[in-house]
Amino acid sequence: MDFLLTAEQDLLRDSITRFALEHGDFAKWRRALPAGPHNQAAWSQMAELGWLAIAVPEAAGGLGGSAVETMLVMEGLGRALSREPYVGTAVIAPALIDDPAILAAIIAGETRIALAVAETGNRFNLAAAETTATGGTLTGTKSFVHDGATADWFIVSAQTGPALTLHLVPRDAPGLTITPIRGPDHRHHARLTLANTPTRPLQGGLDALESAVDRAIAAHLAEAVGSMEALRDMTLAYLKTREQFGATIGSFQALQHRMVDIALACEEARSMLYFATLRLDAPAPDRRIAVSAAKTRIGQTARFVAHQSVQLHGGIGTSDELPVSHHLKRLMIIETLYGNSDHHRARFAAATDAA
Amino acid sequence: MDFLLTAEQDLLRDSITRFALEHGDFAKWRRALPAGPHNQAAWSQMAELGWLAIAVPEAAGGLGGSAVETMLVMEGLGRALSREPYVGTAVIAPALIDDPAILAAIIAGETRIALAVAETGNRFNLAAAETTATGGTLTGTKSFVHDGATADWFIVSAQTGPALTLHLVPRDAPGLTITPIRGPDHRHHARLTLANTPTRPLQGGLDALESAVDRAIAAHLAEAVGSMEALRDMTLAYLKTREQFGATIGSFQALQHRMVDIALACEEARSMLYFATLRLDAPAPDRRIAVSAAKTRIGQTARFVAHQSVQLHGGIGTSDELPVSHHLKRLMIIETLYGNSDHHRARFAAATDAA
Amino acid sequence: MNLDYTPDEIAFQQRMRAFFAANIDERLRALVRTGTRLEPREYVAYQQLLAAQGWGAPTWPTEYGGTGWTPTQYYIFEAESARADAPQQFHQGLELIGPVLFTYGSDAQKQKYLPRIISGEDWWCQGYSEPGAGSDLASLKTRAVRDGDHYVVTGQKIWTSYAHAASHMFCLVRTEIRPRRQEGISLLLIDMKSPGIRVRPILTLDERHHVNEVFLDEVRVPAEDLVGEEGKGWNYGKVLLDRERGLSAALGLRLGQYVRVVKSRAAAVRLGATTLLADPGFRDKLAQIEIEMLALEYMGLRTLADAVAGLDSGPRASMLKIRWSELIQRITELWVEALGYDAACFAPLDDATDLPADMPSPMASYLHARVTTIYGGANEVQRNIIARRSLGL
Amino acid sequence: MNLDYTPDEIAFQQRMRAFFAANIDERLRALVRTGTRLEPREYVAYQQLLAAQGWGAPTWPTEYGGTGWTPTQYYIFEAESARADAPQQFHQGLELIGPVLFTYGSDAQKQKYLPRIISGEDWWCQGYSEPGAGSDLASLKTRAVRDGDHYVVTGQKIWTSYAHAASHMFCLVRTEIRPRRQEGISLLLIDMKSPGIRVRPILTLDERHHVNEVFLDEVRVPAEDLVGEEGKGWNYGKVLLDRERGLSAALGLRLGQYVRVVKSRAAAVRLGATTLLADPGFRDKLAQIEIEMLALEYMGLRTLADAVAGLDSGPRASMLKIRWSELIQRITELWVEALGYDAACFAPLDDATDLPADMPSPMASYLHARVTTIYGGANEVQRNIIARRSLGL
Repeated sequence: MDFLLTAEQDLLRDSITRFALEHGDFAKWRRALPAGPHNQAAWSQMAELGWLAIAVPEAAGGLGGSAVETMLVMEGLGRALSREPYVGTAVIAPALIDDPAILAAIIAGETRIALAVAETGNRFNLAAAETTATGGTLTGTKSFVHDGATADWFIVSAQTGPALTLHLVPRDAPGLTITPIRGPDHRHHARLTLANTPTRPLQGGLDALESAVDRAIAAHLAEAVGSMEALRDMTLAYLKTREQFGATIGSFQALQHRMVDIALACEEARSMLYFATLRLDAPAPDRRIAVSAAKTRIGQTARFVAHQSVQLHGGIGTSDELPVSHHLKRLMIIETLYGNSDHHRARFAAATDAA
Repeated sequence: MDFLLTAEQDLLRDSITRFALEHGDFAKWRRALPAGPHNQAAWSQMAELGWLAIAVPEAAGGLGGSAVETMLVMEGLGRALSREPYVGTAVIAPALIDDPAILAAIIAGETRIALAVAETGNRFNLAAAETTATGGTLTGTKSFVHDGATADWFIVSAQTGPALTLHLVPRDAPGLTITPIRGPDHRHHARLTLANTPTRPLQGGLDALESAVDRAIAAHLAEAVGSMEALRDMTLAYLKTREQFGATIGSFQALQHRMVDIALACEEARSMLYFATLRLDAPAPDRRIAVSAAKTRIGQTARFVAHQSVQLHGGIGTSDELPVSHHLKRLMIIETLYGNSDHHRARFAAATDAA
Repeated sequence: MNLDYTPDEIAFQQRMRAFFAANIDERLRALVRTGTRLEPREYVAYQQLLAAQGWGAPTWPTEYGGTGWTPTQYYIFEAESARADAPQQFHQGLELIGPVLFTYGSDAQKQKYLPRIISGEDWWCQGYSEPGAGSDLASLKTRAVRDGDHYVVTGQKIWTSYAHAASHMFCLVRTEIRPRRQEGISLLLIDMKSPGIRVRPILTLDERHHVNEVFLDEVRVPAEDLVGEEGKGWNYGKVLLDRERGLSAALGLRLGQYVRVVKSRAAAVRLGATTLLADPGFRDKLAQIEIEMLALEYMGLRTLADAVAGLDSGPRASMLKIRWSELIQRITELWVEALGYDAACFAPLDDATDLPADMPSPMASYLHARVTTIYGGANEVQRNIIARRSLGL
Repeated sequence: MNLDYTPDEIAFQQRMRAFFAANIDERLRALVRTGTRLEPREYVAYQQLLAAQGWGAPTWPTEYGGTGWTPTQYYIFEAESARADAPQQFHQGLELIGPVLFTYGSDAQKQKYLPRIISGEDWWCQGYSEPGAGSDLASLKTRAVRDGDHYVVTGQKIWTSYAHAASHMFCLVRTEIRPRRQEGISLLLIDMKSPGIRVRPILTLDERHHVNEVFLDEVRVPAEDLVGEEGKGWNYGKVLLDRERGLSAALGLRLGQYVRVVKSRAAAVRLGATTLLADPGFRDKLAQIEIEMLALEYMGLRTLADAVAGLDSGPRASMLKIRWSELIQRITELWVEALGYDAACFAPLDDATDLPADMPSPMASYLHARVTTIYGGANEVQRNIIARRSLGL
């Protein structure tokens, strides 16, 4: 039992740190917002560095890496507020797609893929799709597709008789309408309408989907922890420099204790992140317990850290001109993604009671 | 709309303050514990002062007072950690009993009465009794009777066919077994077993019981507020005198803010107390909303105030030798009595949704 | 003790209820209900509507054009306004500078400025906070130097609400350096069209523009626009703060609108065969907030009763501010939670139409609510004040 | 990164599991499960059981009679002990003074005292806190004056656990008044049978007797029972604290027993046609605590891994203490809540028999848990320490 990185993982982390420094400059980030969600140079660089190949099996030309490597990448992207569609493309897609051409395109940074499972009628329940797949076509509405506005492919869940089935739909498929939406996180999400859209069925069903989504959750939790630690660091630095009443505000005990609770929340979150990440390959019941416990607790601690970071920054924390509030907004989206804390606490309880 | 006391109520409050000063000395209180729960001198004095007659109708020789007077008495008793069975005898009994002889005995301080409604199978649900009344006798078990060990009469709820009925049972009734229990509040409660115990039916049913229990709840909430404010005052005084690290501990900002939150909790609790007390005569739906909202919030704030008062006192707060922990224990019993905060939040929601 | 209004107050209540029912259109109601901040022109139109009734200044004495209402009447007015989803009046002229002017201002200032606040012709903004002077307002650095019959003002203000729409600013400036920082501060009335004023918008986290930085570069202010005495501005400022808190009895009244909107939204969210509103966990969280709002309402009523009886409310106004801000944060947070993925819909791209009807109100309201524990004296500062003034710590 | 034990560790775990299964009887399990504090004789019996296996001092080096286990082995031992509802060893001799003696003690002290700690023959209590020196331990006033080959000790200690059962006390005393209050403090080993020692019981809020006041009136202590150097006692004390926190990786392991007992109790509470455990609101609260316990467990594992790797854990030990104490308070509170009215049954009167079987464990455990955020450095002090040492505030 240890939490040490291998030499290769250490190198990966260093490279992510450099990448985040290069692309994470906040002023540059903010200037780039009107140009859309993606930074093609960054995405190509990620391909070159092999990050898009981590979760692709070696047999398909990928690195066959572990969840730990994905975690390291996502921490860096979270810290830098990256808006690249890494999880959909490089975590979910390789878990559900085995088409060598598409996997090769993922590795090369030539395609972006989004998962379309959310519907108005199912809230966070993956098993209940009202979209139907019959006679080789899909019909239904997906109410929220993360990073969906710019995806080249969609992985769509649908009901085929009693079974949940998965389907691959290209962006230009007949009968597919994409309604793009900008999130508070400045990412470009989408709603989809499918009307007799031809489908290309994928192999797995609900089990495969749930497993892929658990991997996606763990990846987003790493993003959240990166974001929380960025907030912690900038808030601590602010407490040490901002002066009021003739002293740095970090000299006031009430704020010191709040800062300690922020640091403590980050420690809890990181501990839960390791728990979830290192249990992704465990049997489904154990995986559910770990992932849902982590999703719950990281959601709660992230909320606390983000709210208190804004509060401790005071007025300036509520402006659009500092990264603080942008981390808050991204963390609120991650909190909702694939089920909020309440949803996952209930999933945890059910999995625990069944164990 | 005002929260002012009448001249008579002002006098009543003064007299309660004097009474509490006289009987509330903690060292004396603690020395008296081995002698049992009651102070006969105090009880007689309460009778002489007319407090036991407040809720008895004028027609029956009582004062026909309002819930405000009951509230004033209970605040004082709460502050002084009084263990007299005021609520069962002087609040619940006059609401459910119309026998002139018993009412006269209540006024004279010659009888003590307890309400027996709790059962193992009904948790906090007044409407669901497993005790049955058939053929003029009662059979069943009451799992907790507040102040029951020393009561002369019990008001017992039972099922008669589809209806909930109320019955008066004297202490020495055949088939009645009283198992006395000491609470952490040093009061003497009881469990009752009734085996073919002859019954003397009372007039009202579930509606009357619910109304009487709401009055009892409001009275205990007044007791709780008295107790909370006593904790607030002794904790504030302690912060101003106790020195650590070369300063009074009240000079530390984190403790100051905690103390502010204690004071704020007391303000909320008192506001809710007025809400519940002044709505006792409203139509049942409004009364339920007010009483259950107050029971919920006062339960929560009481817990906070009691826990933090112990915490701010440090080691000495955890000893049996200071009133702090005794207030905590009494407040925990009040929190449970007639339904805890969770129960009443659900009752509040149901009443609100029905309104 | 009783919770009843007098017959006169009931008649007043009915009159207000009828007024709001007749005069607030559904478009405005919907804006208020969804927590949208109004545009200046909407505030002005609403102010004119009230002024036409003679209710332009509900808390002012009649001699200055106010209603002369009792605190209870004002409370009823606010309660009926909230009940009807009517907006709140923009308060900076009415509550923050108007009362200072009728208390400390010169006759000329009263005659010139007060009527135009009531009529909505003038729009006042508050020039208090500075980049280095937030919670610690007394450390403000904007300087005003006397030059003949003018003051020459140079400095920088920040978080100035609606400075871009304002005709005037009441502004704390330093006219003298004194060892006690609260001394040497003066209160000036500044015409926003004066040369040397530059307003820079600051977007807040909800991506809206309502606060600004205001740069003052040798702005010449006539000496007759000094309020009261030079160097005594801090005291007038404190009166403002006290008065702001005096209005706090009515603070909680507006929270009910969020409960209504959260309930209706949650009732529309399907959860298998049931709805989110019927989910015990969600209902519990909402009921908890409803109960705490009742506590706030009754704390407010006690404060109101003290105001009526002329009693000191102690720290209750600061406590109301603390609890109100915490509750508005929690209810808007629950609103966002109710929406699930729809909360992520913040802005349409292209010419999208098939989007949630309430986009982006819940998320914007939630984000904007983060400000409430910071402005008007951050909650940490409120706790300091209560500890010192009321608890003697 | 991995969460797996090595094959050797798995073998060790199986050995421990078999031992606890075979050697802890149901009566003792039941006491532990219900959170009952053990009597001294029960602690001693358990210590003798472990000592007979050679496991009397699981964290000590072999040269002093310890097991020489790795931190992971110790963690496994504790985990299996908790899993089997076995008690914890009484730690004041084993963890608070033993390590000081084998680090700083004289050879004579090591030979005299260490074996008798392991065997359970000696029982040590900790003489640190005083009425005026709680969180601020450095302000202690108990004086020791050198008189020939003795120290003469006069003063008062408080909150001394099991002083009434102890054979010895390790005691911080002031041997010199110095401007820096941490200097001039010495550590003495005191025989509790010495003339001049009086022990007064203090009942705690759970109505149990385990802490005491200890009055020392000119108690003569042989100079050979001074540990290390005169005036340097504060430093040894800090080592004790550091070590106490070093054990914190295993802190959370014992909380699982409360989850098990709360679940079984709540499953027995009828709620109409269902049970309290099946009530969504109750299950949510319990699940929330279970999840936070997992966070504590994994924070502990990270601390353990750092200990194995010889890395500094930063403030994580203080954080573990904070979270552990908060969680034990919440789980015992939920236990009391589960009981409903039965929680009010605290003591039988007369010869009552028909009473809840677990009376008064839940209430007593809940009440006793209030102490955990106060002792061993109140949580407020822990936060001060983290702010200063780790965050640089």
